[in-house]
Amino acid sequence: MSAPALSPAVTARIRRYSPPRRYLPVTAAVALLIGIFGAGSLRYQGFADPQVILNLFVDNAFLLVLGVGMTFVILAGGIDLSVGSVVALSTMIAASTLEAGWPVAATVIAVLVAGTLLGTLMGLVIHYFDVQPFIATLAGMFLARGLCYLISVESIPIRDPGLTRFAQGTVPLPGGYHVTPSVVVALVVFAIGAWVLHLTRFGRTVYAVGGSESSAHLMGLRVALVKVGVYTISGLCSALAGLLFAAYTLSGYSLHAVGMELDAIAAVVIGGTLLTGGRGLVLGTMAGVLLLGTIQTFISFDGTLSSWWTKISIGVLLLIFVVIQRLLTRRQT
Amino acid sequence: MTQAITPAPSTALTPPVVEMRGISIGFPGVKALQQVDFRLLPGEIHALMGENGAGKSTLIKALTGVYAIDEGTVAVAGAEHLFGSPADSQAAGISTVYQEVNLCTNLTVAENMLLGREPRRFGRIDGLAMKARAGSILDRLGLAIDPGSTLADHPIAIQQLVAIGRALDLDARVLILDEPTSSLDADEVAKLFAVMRTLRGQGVAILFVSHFLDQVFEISDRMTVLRNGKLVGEYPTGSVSQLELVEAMIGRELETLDKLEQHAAADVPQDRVPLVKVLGLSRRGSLQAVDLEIYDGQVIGIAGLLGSGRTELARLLFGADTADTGSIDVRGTRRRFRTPRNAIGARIAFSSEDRRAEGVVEDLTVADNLLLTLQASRGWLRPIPVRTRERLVAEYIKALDIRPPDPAALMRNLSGGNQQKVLLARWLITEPELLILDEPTRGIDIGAKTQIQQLVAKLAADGLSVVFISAELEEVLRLSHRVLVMRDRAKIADRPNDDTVTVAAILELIAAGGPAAEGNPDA
Amino acid sequence: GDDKPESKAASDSITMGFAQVGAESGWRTANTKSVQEAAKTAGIELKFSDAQQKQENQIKSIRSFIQQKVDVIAFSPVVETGWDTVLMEAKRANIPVILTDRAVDSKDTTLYKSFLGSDFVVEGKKAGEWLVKQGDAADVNHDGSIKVVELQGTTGAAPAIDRKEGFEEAMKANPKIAIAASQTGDFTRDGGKKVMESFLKSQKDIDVVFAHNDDMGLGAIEAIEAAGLKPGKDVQIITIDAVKDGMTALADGKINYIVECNPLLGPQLMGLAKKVVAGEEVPARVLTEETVFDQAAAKTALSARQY
Amino acid sequence: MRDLVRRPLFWPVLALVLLLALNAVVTPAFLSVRIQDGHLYGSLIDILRNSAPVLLVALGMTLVIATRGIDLSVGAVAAIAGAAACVHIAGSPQQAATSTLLTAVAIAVGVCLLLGLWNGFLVSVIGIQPIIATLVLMTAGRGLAMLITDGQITTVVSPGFKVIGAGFVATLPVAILIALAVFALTAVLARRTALGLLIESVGINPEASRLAGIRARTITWTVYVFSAFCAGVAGLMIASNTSAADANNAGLWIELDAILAVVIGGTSLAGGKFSLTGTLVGAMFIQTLATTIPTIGIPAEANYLFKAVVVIVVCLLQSPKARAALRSRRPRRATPTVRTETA
Ligand SMILES: Nc1ncnc2c1ncn2[C@@H]1O[C@H](COP(=O)(O)OP(=O)(O)OP(=O)(O)O)[C@@H](O)[C@H]1O
Ligand SMILES: Nc1ncnc2c1ncn2[C@@H]1O[C@H](COP(=O)(O)OP(=O)(O)OP(=O)(O)O)[C@@H](O)[C@H]1O
Ligand SMILES: [Mg+2]
Ligand SMILES: [Mg+2]
Repeated sequence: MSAPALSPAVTARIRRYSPPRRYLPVTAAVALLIGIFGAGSLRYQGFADPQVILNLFVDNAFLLVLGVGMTFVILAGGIDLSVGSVVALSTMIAASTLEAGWPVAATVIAVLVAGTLLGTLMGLVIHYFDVQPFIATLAGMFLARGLCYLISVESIPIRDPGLTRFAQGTVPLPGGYHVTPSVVVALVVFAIGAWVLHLTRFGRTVYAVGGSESSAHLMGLRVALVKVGVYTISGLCSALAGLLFAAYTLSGYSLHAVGMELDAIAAVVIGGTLLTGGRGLVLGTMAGVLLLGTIQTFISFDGTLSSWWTKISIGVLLLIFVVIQRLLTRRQT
Repeated sequence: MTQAITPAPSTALTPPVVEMRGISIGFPGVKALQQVDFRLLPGEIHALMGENGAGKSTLIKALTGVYAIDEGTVAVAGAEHLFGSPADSQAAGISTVYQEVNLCTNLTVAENMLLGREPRRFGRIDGLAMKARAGSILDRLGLAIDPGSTLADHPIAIQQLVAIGRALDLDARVLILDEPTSSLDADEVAKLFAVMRTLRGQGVAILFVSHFLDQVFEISDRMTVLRNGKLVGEYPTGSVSQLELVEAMIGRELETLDKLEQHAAADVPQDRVPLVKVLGLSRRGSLQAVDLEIYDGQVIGIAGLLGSGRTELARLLFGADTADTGSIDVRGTRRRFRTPRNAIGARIAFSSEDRRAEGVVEDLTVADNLLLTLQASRGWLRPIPVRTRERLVAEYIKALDIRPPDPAALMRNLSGGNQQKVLLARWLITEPELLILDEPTRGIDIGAKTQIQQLVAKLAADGLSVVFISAELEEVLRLSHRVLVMRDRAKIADRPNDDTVTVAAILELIAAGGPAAEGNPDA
Repeated sequence: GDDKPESKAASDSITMGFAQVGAESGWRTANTKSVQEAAKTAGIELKFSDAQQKQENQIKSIRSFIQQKVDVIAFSPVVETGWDTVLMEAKRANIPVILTDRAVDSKDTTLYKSFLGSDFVVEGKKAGEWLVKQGDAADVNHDGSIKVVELQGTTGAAPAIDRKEGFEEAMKANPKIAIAASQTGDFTRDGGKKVMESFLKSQKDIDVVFAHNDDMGLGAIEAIEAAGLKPGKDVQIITIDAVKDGMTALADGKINYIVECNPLLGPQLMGLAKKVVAGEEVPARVLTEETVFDQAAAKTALSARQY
Repeated sequence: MRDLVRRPLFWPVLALVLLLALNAVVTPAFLSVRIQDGHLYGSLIDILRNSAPVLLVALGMTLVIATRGIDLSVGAVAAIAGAAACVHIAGSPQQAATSTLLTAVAIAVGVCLLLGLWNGFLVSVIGIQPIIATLVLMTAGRGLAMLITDGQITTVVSPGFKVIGAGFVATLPVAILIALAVFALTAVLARRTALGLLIESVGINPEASRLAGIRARTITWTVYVFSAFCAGVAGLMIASNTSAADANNAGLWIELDAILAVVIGGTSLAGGKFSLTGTLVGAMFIQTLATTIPTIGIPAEANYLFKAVVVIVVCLLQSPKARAALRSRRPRRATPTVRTETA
């Protein structure tokens, strides 16, 4: 049953094609981001500086990587609460192995393998034993945090020249601006994530499983591969984000990244991905990460808020984002 | 047991492509299949027949690896197989459309048809090729929809066709269609049959389940009949009459179908206040202004093709969607239906065409499902007393012959037809004055269908008004006092169901003025 | 908020960026208040940012301070490690940095001008020394050994580690003293109470509670009272911080000894900042003025406490 | 025996019993309960009393989860309740007076109901995903609590207030009595009226429920209000327990414990069927676990590991699939390989 030559009706249909509604939330998030930046520039001097935007990437590279992994998981209808702890564990492994004199390459491999393994393990438990993702990954979260403490309860500095150079290096951009190598890594991860999710069969299956797991199963899709796969990817991304975080803070610490899983989840959802799965884009996650970063930038440019007003403002800004987005994407029909 | 018909001698010319022997499957409390044998030959269309709950879908799921088999063997092309999952059976060349449309409504039409087999270029999915391939499948089915549109935006009938499209795209040697025609209209069915015949010509073995006997006799070569999970027999289609087949299915004589009295159309007392009077009801993009009057005890049949706006009209009447313009008067008082609750308060009931998404509450029991609406209208503070509960549940399980007759059974474990009966009962329990039935007989076996039709007639005779929507024109005509014909989301005719109104006349009406299914007034 | 745009009209007005850890305890909010008020009095424009206990947030705000070209940056690091990169950026931008309350663990001491704060190890040591000095008076139940249970701060936090270390070091002077159990109470009253409850049941004859802060000590008091014992008498309690509630309990005889950890760093910080901006030399380590309180001292000091 | 093992609550209860047994072995006095000063005293009583806040929050959470939602804001709401009550008491001229206590409790509960209305509004009217809608309050709520207390831990001297969390009535801890009363109230509301059925229906298939005439929106809204109410009462308990409002730490991460309790009790996060008894067992289990760690002397460094292992084991034991895999290597039974969910 191969496809015959295109009939006129088919070509007409292709031409009639218009971007479906599912791009709407992302569009809304991006529009909001632009709007908020406009507002910030009007209000605070120095806010409009392109370096401020670049710093959003510099300061949130790890969150972007984390968000990409989380996007896979959420799109497939799951959730991964372990990512924050895995970031902390990764910094601990990195710092302690480097302290023990391992070469950077070996450290990187060790961290990535550990994160990926943990992710796979959770995926296996979730798929084959039917344990709810929330619980399996919550256990993963405790486990990773516990392992951190076993390695050391104190923070460990990273003094390895290789990693230090990576951390403190800059990638100059025209106009005297710069980003860090971490940003490049994050953008590469982002691009790969977008490719896999939007342009490969694996990616399509992720959406299908998120839309309806039973349908995907009955359609003969490889549900097991996808369900275990997304947690593996998320584990890998968390480990990578952990490395970036280790570079960002040049240290390993058991208490790093407490609650970062919520940031990652929030970024993904603000970016328009449905928490129930099946709908969303990686680009949205980037918009979500940048939106969260912008809130922080906003507040630190203000500089007059006391601790509690900071928290309240974060909540209020978050609210404004989601409400506006919700209103923009409310079904027209 | 004496059979009216003798099974055909099992001298098949060609070796069967699928051979199942001694299949047994049990669910907690139900023996769904007992020692069933089944053969499917290459190049034949084989109908699997049986009442609701006879075990047809279970047999299909046993064959395709959805359920593990307790006992028995499955051989495909001579080699024994035990499929662990639908993916395995697909890999062995079996392509299946399951009864409850199993697609991902969050994805596009094209994606749904090609998931797992997307055309690729340089390792990436080739979007254009995908759309083209999907488009050509849609063309084969004569479906004029955008392959890039989201599946959720299409009514259930379109979704069913898309599911069939997906199965066609698989280059399979066995094609299984579990009630593919249940929500299709005559036109769509004809197109599907044409495709099926072509495939048969190419040597594909097709397993086909349908409750429409006419369709079965039109398309199938042989048939296998199941009853209560047991094999009754295997027959060449030509060798049995419809009546004999029905008796084989239900194990007794059928109360004849055409005993329903013809309704005199003229007995509507025009001077009385109508129960429901609708003026200019419309909704942007879905329905153009419709006027309608419904009197007590009247059955209004609505005829039309796929997407003609029948469901939309019903939803507006029920407040499931809100109308942009128009008014609804119930017994002379103006009502505004913002939510279904308003309509329920006005004693209007609505049984949706999309049983799975809008009807059943899968994880609740049959009893809870039965009483849901009654409970909702009583309010949470006044639970139905246990005794009343038990009485109502027992009464309606019996009245509608719901099987298994176990109030504590989970709704998700009922066969499709029995779920439909539960939903009907859910509404009848609330004693409505107007009952809107959108495709109530979809997926219902011939015995049950008769029961439901008789029920409608009886309810109408008792003074209940009914709006009856069905893809089966014969059914509409048999039951209604008035017939409303819709096309392109507008009412095009509204006339008493007298002798001049025939299936042919309605089809003509719909056809007049160009191709009905294509037109899209606000595209 | 105050939406006056940042103006550098008066070239002599100093802008300070202050990156606080968070508002995780009463001690911390007192510290924040002190900084904010001192800035006002000293005529320094304060850009305040709250990191909510996250190092990455603190790095971000320091980076944003650099972007905003403040004159001086002060911060209490969430952790000791990992500040080199951003401090280097500050150095490149010629913005001096002052650490408050907690140190950073960096080989390059030119990255900051001064560190103003107390020494947690010393605090622990002071607590231990007092216990040693008590001698057999601390053996409340006269069984010949002094059994201590320790309520640790948040696992891995610098004050928890250092106070434990200092205490254990001082404790060695008396072999009769032994820590029988040590658990984290997360620096909170509730945590202190719950851990103490289980200590009281799993350990017999507890003589002394050493709590890493007042709040856990106050929680322990509740637990001890609920068990029908008298805090301060049947079980002795040593804590660190000297916040108002702790001092009140001390004056009431429910706590036996408190080592002060002074949060009022504001005035000292502003003084340092002015000097640093003016280019004057400042000492690399400035200790906060701190004392210790026993029950008698608490009664007199209590009326004058402002936090 | 087989039937017993198949009971949904068998494994959580068994895990709870094992945990208690472990404690009893390590600390012989663990199981002893004696009367001291006219009230019951002992580790078991402590566990019960300390589990009261989690149980309360988990009760509200159970209903929220049953409607396919989740409420992350409970910890912050608890903090606000404690803050509001303590600030009112601390600011009143007669701290110890009963009228002060009553108004304080009324204020706290009132505020919480408002916060619940707010959450419910965001979820059911605006249509924001529950996790994000409640994340807003989770973040801002602690700020509000600190705003109320001005960032300080507010200590109160009110014997009446202390009773809520740490007092005794007829030898029994008041906290337990309150939690059990709310439990009983919830159970009656859910199972003696039709509320439970309607909630489950909305959680399983919201659209079908709406078409069946259920006020899906109102129900969703109500469960968030109820959840906030429970969180508020829990917050009062937490504050009363130490006679102080700690805006930062009161109820910190209690949402995770509560969700864990709900899930261990057998309620699925996918919504629908819920079990209040399960939640009760789950809450007990979590508190016993928390008590066990210091009692058996696990070093602070390892307590997360211990928790992780226990949670994994309990969840695996509960999973029918895992049990089937453990029991035998026979081919699968004729069960659908995946649950069919409504689109
Ligand atoms: N997953 C399940 N668990 C328990 N019982 C089931 C399950 N699936 C089907 N059954 C029961 O098995 C019997 C056969 O059902 P099946 O779906 O095969 O019927 P069917 O012939 O396809 O009917 P219909 O025409 O209504 O689709 C019915 O009694 C049904 O209630
Ligand atoms: N052939 C088609 N091509 C494009 N759109 C269609 C087609 N058929 C149905 N639709 C969609 O159906 C919607 C209206 O359908 P509605 O469900 O009201 O019709 P219906 O007459 O009840 O059909 P059904 O037989 O599915 O119940 C339209 O908005 C349109 O999107
Ligand atoms: Mg079937
Ligand atoms: Mg329809």
